[in-house]
Amino acid sequence: MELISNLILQGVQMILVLALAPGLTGLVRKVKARLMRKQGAPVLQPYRDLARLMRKEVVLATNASWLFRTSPYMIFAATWVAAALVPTFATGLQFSWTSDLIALVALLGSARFFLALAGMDAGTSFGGIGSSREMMIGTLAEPAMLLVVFTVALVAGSTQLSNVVVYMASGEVGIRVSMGMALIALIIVAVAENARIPVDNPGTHLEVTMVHEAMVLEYSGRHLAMIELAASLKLLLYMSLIGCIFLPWSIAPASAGPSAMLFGFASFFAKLVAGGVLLAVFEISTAKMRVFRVPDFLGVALMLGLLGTLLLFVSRSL
Amino acid sequence: MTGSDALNAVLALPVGAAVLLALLPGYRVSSWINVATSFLTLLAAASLLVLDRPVPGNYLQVDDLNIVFIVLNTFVGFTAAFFSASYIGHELETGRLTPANLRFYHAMYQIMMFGMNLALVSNNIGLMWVAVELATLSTVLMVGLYRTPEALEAAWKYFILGSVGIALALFGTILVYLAAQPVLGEGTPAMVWTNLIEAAPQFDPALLNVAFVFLLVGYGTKVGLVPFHAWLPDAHAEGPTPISAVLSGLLLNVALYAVLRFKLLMTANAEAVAPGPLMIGLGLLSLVFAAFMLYRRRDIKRLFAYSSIEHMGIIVFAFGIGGPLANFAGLLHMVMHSLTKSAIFFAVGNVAQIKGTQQLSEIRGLTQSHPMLGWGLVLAVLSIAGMPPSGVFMSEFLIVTTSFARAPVLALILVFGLLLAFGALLLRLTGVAFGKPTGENHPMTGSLLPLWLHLALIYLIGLHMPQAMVAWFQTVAAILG
Amino acid sequence: MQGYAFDIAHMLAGSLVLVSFMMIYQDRIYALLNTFALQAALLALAVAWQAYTQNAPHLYATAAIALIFKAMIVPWALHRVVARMGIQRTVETVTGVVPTMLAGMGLVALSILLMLQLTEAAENALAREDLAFALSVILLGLLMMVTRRNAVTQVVGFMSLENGLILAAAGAQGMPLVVEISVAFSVLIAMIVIGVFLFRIRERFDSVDIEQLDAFRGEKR
Amino acid sequence: MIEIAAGLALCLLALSLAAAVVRGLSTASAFVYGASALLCLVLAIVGIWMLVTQAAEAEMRIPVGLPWLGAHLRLDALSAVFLTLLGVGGAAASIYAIGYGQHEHEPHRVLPFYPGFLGAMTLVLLAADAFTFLLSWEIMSLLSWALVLTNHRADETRSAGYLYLVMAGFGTMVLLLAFGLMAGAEGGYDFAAMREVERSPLLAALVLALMMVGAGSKAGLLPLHVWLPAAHPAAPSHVSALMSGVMTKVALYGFIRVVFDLLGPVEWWMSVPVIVTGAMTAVMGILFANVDSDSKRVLAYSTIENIGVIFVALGLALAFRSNGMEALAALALMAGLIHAMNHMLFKSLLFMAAGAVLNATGRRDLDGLGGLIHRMPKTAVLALIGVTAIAALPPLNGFVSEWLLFQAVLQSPKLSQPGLQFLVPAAGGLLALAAALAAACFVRFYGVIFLGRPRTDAAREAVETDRWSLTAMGGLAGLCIMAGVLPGGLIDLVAPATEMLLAARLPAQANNDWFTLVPVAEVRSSYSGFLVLLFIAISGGASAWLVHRFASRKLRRAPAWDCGFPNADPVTQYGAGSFAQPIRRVMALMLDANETVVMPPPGDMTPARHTIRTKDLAWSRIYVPLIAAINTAATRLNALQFLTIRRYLSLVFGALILLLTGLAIWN
Repeated sequence: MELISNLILQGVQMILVLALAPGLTGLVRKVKARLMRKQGAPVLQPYRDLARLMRKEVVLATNASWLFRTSPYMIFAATWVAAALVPTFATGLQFSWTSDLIALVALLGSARFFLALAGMDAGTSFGGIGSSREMMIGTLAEPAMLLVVFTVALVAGSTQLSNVVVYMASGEVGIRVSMGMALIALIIVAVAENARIPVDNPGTHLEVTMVHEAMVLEYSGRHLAMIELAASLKLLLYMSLIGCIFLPWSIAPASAGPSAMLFGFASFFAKLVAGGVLLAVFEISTAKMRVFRVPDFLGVALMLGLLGTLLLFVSRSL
Repeated sequence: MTGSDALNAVLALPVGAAVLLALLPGYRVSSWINVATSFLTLLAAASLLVLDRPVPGNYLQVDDLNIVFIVLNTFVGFTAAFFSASYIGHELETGRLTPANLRFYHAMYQIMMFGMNLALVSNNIGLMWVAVELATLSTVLMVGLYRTPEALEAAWKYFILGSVGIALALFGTILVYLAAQPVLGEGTPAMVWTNLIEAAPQFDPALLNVAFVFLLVGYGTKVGLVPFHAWLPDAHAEGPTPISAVLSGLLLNVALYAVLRFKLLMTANAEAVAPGPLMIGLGLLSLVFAAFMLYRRRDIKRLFAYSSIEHMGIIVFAFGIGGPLANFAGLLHMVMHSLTKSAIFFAVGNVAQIKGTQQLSEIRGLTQSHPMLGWGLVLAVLSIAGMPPSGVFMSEFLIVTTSFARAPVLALILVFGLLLAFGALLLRLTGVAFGKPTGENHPMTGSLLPLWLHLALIYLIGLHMPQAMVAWFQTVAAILG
Repeated sequence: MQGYAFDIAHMLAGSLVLVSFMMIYQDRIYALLNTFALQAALLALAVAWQAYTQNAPHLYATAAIALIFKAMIVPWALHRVVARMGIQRTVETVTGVVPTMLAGMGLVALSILLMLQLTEAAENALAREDLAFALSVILLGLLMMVTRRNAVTQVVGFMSLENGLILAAAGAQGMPLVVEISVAFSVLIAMIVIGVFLFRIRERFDSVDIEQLDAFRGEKR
Repeated sequence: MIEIAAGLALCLLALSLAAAVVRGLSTASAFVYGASALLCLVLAIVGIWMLVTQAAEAEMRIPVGLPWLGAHLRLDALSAVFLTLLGVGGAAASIYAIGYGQHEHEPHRVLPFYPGFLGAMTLVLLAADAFTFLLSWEIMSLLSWALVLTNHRADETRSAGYLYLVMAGFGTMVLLLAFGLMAGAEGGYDFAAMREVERSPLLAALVLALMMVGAGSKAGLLPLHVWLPAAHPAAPSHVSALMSGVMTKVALYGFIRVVFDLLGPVEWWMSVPVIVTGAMTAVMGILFANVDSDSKRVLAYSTIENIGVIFVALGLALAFRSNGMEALAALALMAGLIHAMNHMLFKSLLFMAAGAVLNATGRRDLDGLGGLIHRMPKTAVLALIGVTAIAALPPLNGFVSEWLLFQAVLQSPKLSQPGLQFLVPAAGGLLALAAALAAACFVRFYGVIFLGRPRTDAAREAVETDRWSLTAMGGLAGLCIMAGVLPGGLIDLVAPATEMLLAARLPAQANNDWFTLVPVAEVRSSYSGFLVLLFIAISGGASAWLVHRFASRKLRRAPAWDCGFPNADPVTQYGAGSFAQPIRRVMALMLDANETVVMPPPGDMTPARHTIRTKDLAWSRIYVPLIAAINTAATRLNALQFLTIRRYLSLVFGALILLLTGLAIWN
């Protein structure tokens, strides 16, 4: 019985993230547009875009191989699995022990890996630009992310997200400098990983500074839809990750009743909206960087992550 | 046949053959007589292993120490003679030598063998000195055999430096006699090894010290220790190749044997200066210096001549360190060096014959053009460089491990020198053995049999040393202290 | 008798050292050869005296060889070589005569220092004093070989060295093989002289200059 | 068991001799490789059998080697782990070579050395005395040197071979010193005797340092790695696979055997250099892999990275052990051992793939390849598995070991020394950097070789490789997946080794639900490669099915869009150099990278030139000065060859006077 309810919970979570992800992207776009005194597309526009792309025929580059065609599904699947493992409104999901934080980072790494490969498959110069820059960014973002994970795991004594959340919510943590640093580092990583300004501009084409868009330039139709969906899922994943680690309140424990669940859900929704708005504000108020300034930006995250980890020992030994 | 018969045979056979060879005109017959005599000498020497040893007299003796040297000496003497028989005819054809030269060569070969055998079996420091001088002078003549300006130059250098060495060794010998004379009385008994060793503790240590310095410098010149080595590379490079093999494989050992004998004398006297540090110093100097010199060599025979200096350095170092392991290793290394270096010279002789040059830069890709010769050379050079499964690896293993535990700094210098030499030898080997074959391609007349025979022995000893040999080496190592 | 014998032996050995110094001092080849002949003659005298005191008749043979071969034949032959080959008549030195002399003093001091360390044994006294002088002669001979450039002077240096050896050997009481050794050395010297003559080694042992050496050995620096 | 293992090693050595005899026959190649494969398989079975049955350690002695000692051979759990590794790697390489060997121009330069190389490595693993160990070690070096020289006509091969053997000689010398220290002056060369000796911390530290240099030079530890990227690629590809996949592991075995088994307890600070060197090696190795443009050299540099990772694990194990935390030490050691095993699998696979490409196109330069996924589809799939594994991506095996290692890193707060507490997370950060760089490196590797359009005719006309090669690669790829999805079995298999060395082991993993890995406790961390694979397969498959079923399945081929500037010339694609550009710029300092652009003036029709130069800092800062110093010394000393006789006499005279004066003073 418990197993079934847990399975249902897990299923709900998976559907939930999938359903909310395009909305979050739409929300960010909308807020950005409004902040720029533009009307902006409706928040639900991404859903429509996806539906339209799904229906369209795929135009495949002559040279594209099977890898190009399967990659969107693999990328989507990896991201989705990752997103499904982050506690959103409840902890103790049935399969949360499948992979911990480290595996989560690596799962996203897998998605990136296949996306970069797909970028190179068509044999165009733009694809290569995108892939090489994406891998460079990943090279710096991934260790920064892992250092954040270290900090968190060292504080919580576990890399298991559910346990981390429980620990963080317990109030034993207090306010720590390390955690603050980890938070800033994680935000920087999230900005970079999700191809947001100032690292990348999700709204441009035909610009030599683009990264993500250059990689997916040859994609069309349902393939593009899967990739876009995966990108939205990734954004949501990072939001919920920041939410569940740094704002762990009101996430329902596994055995909680429906009301707690509902409350958890509501607070999750609120966190997403807040995060989306903040992201939009951040994006509006900064300018896109040159590609070779990005390492400095990510270097800050790397340093903060490391400092956070090291400070942990200092504060402990005090 | 008794032991003393065998001993006499070891000495008489070469003398008789030398007379015979000096009289015979045809070089073909001579060369095989040379081989046969060398073989018989080897048999006689080997029989010393099993026969009862003759009682040490005033002049001759056979004991545990020198029997190692005698058997090795006659063995390499035989294989070198065999190689020479297949090789030297070619020199006649190319006009480098005349039949009269060859007659002289064969006679001298046996005289040289006689000199070395005599030096090894002598029980008398005076006789040993005379014998070493005889061997040196006969090799001087062999080195100058080709009568080219280079050969004469080399022979002359050898002669002058050798003479000074002889003179200094003689002075050392006189001093030893003077040290022994108050204890052992006047006359011959005071020059006999067996007496000297027994009475050594009562000798005047100061006199022994001075004597040892002179003996070390004098015989060390023959061993080729730096800085007394100058004659060696040129003498090896310019003489006939079989003689280079004999020089490297045997003559150096004979001189080394002399040094070892006197080292025994020194250690027997508690108050005399310990010979170890001196030998260690000279050994390391030789090793490192020769290793550096290897890098700039352009002549293949001179290259391996310097390698001989290097190995003599290692051996002298090992004996200087002393102790059962290091002495065992030193003995083993000496035997291995003789076998390997002479094998290398057998190969080099063929190479020089094929390519018509000794210039390293003109020899390329031997494993491609002459697989048996090329790979033989590769194996031999790798063996001398201390690569397994040759016995050199075993001896270097023992020397390095035991000396590092006892004298770390010295072992580090040793290792530095070994590596330096390894790098240089390998650099040249890579050029010579691999790559696209270039240069001339004359027919090869020299036999490869001695080369591969030596290699087989080296590997056999490296992998599975016969029990008898082990026991025998251990006894000698114990004697050497 | 003993003291008397000692004094004479001592005087003769000492005069050998003195003559060695004289040889270093010479700057004319002919004069050098004459001085060497003098040293050889002195050696013959010293050996003969040893033969007399030690009652060892075989040493007379050594004395005779020294007198006839080294004091007469070899100097004469070298005179001829110098004359025939038109060798420069002056002695070419590496360093000046005075530094060489000073170095020689040092060598003599070193020899005496080494030999004084021998334990004082009465029966050995003779040998001990003799040894110090012999060692001096040997070292001075070597010094001459390395500081003189002419081949002939180097031969003379080697022979002087060998004189020291014979002196030591003769001084060692009852040493066997002395005659044989002196004969062997005579042969050696003869070979050297013949070599000088045959190989036309004009000025130096190493007549060939360095550039030629390169060509000779097929090796470049 | 030990008899069988020793027999197999001797059979392999004998096979070498046989190969030298039959090398002329046309079937020699198939015979030698086939026999090697069989022997290796048996070897692997022996290893696994030993581990599974947890049989007792066995010793034997054969009368070879040091006469009074003989060759001691011993089979214990640690040997068995590495025997398994060797057996699997050797068998795969041999099977691959049955096909690959048909293309060899000069089989007689490979066949006589190949089985012996395997046999020598086996003997290293079995050796139980210093002499036998070093003897087999050196024979292993020697035979692999001969194999490197297969293509001896190329200048660079010869210089690679030279560098290799000199470095190998150096390593052996250093090992000699290490064993000399452990054996003592009396020569207790038997491992059993070495175990008994009590050593002072200083002595132990010295041995450890020497082992790091000696074994590290063979494994490719910075800065002793310079030979590796030259020598591994120069050999035929199956030999490269063996050298990178197996021989470096044999070097690791040597390190583990001495440091964990023979040396006895070590102080905590001794683990610091191991961790630091390992982390630096990992980062620098993969950085060089990122900028190199030769397919096999990229793989060789990546080997250096992986060795660094393993050394970090070993250093961690030392740190935990010195603090008395055997269980955590077992976790770190296990991470190292598993990573060694995994690296053998995927690196061999990738070298074989690179070899297949080399055979099909004759090219190793990345910029001459491209688009091979169309021409060599099977190789491409197998290589994809390889790169995914080596990039440490879940659910494949590379990730498992990386994950275990991070788990060990995260236990660092338990260490009681502040120095280590600081160091270990920093090293963890470097490892993360290395892992991310590895992903970038292998995107480039795979993307430039297999994806895009062919850059040369050779790549355009490539054909799929032969069946034997595919079989071998397929087997390795299968094992990569197995080890990634069901890591518990592998861990349980290796566990006896940690138990033997540390008297502690990870909890048995075989009975966990869903093949989950729980190294310490479920509260702390867990990972199930099986479920990750299952979820990805289900969600990916389901979404694809749904999309195709309910949305659209129409598809049309058209020229690439490329932002409206499609260019027919494949050269416009991103190549090896351009792909590496961002990382090269970012890490320019560490690579000593130098770009020069020569731009012709306007109107000039000559092409602009862009040249990139990266330098191995270790080479230019350590080796070049060293070589220059040796050369200078050699040149200076060489003057002594050309002195006059008088000067030589002066030397003799000077030495004599020196000795006499010394004597006078001494008295």
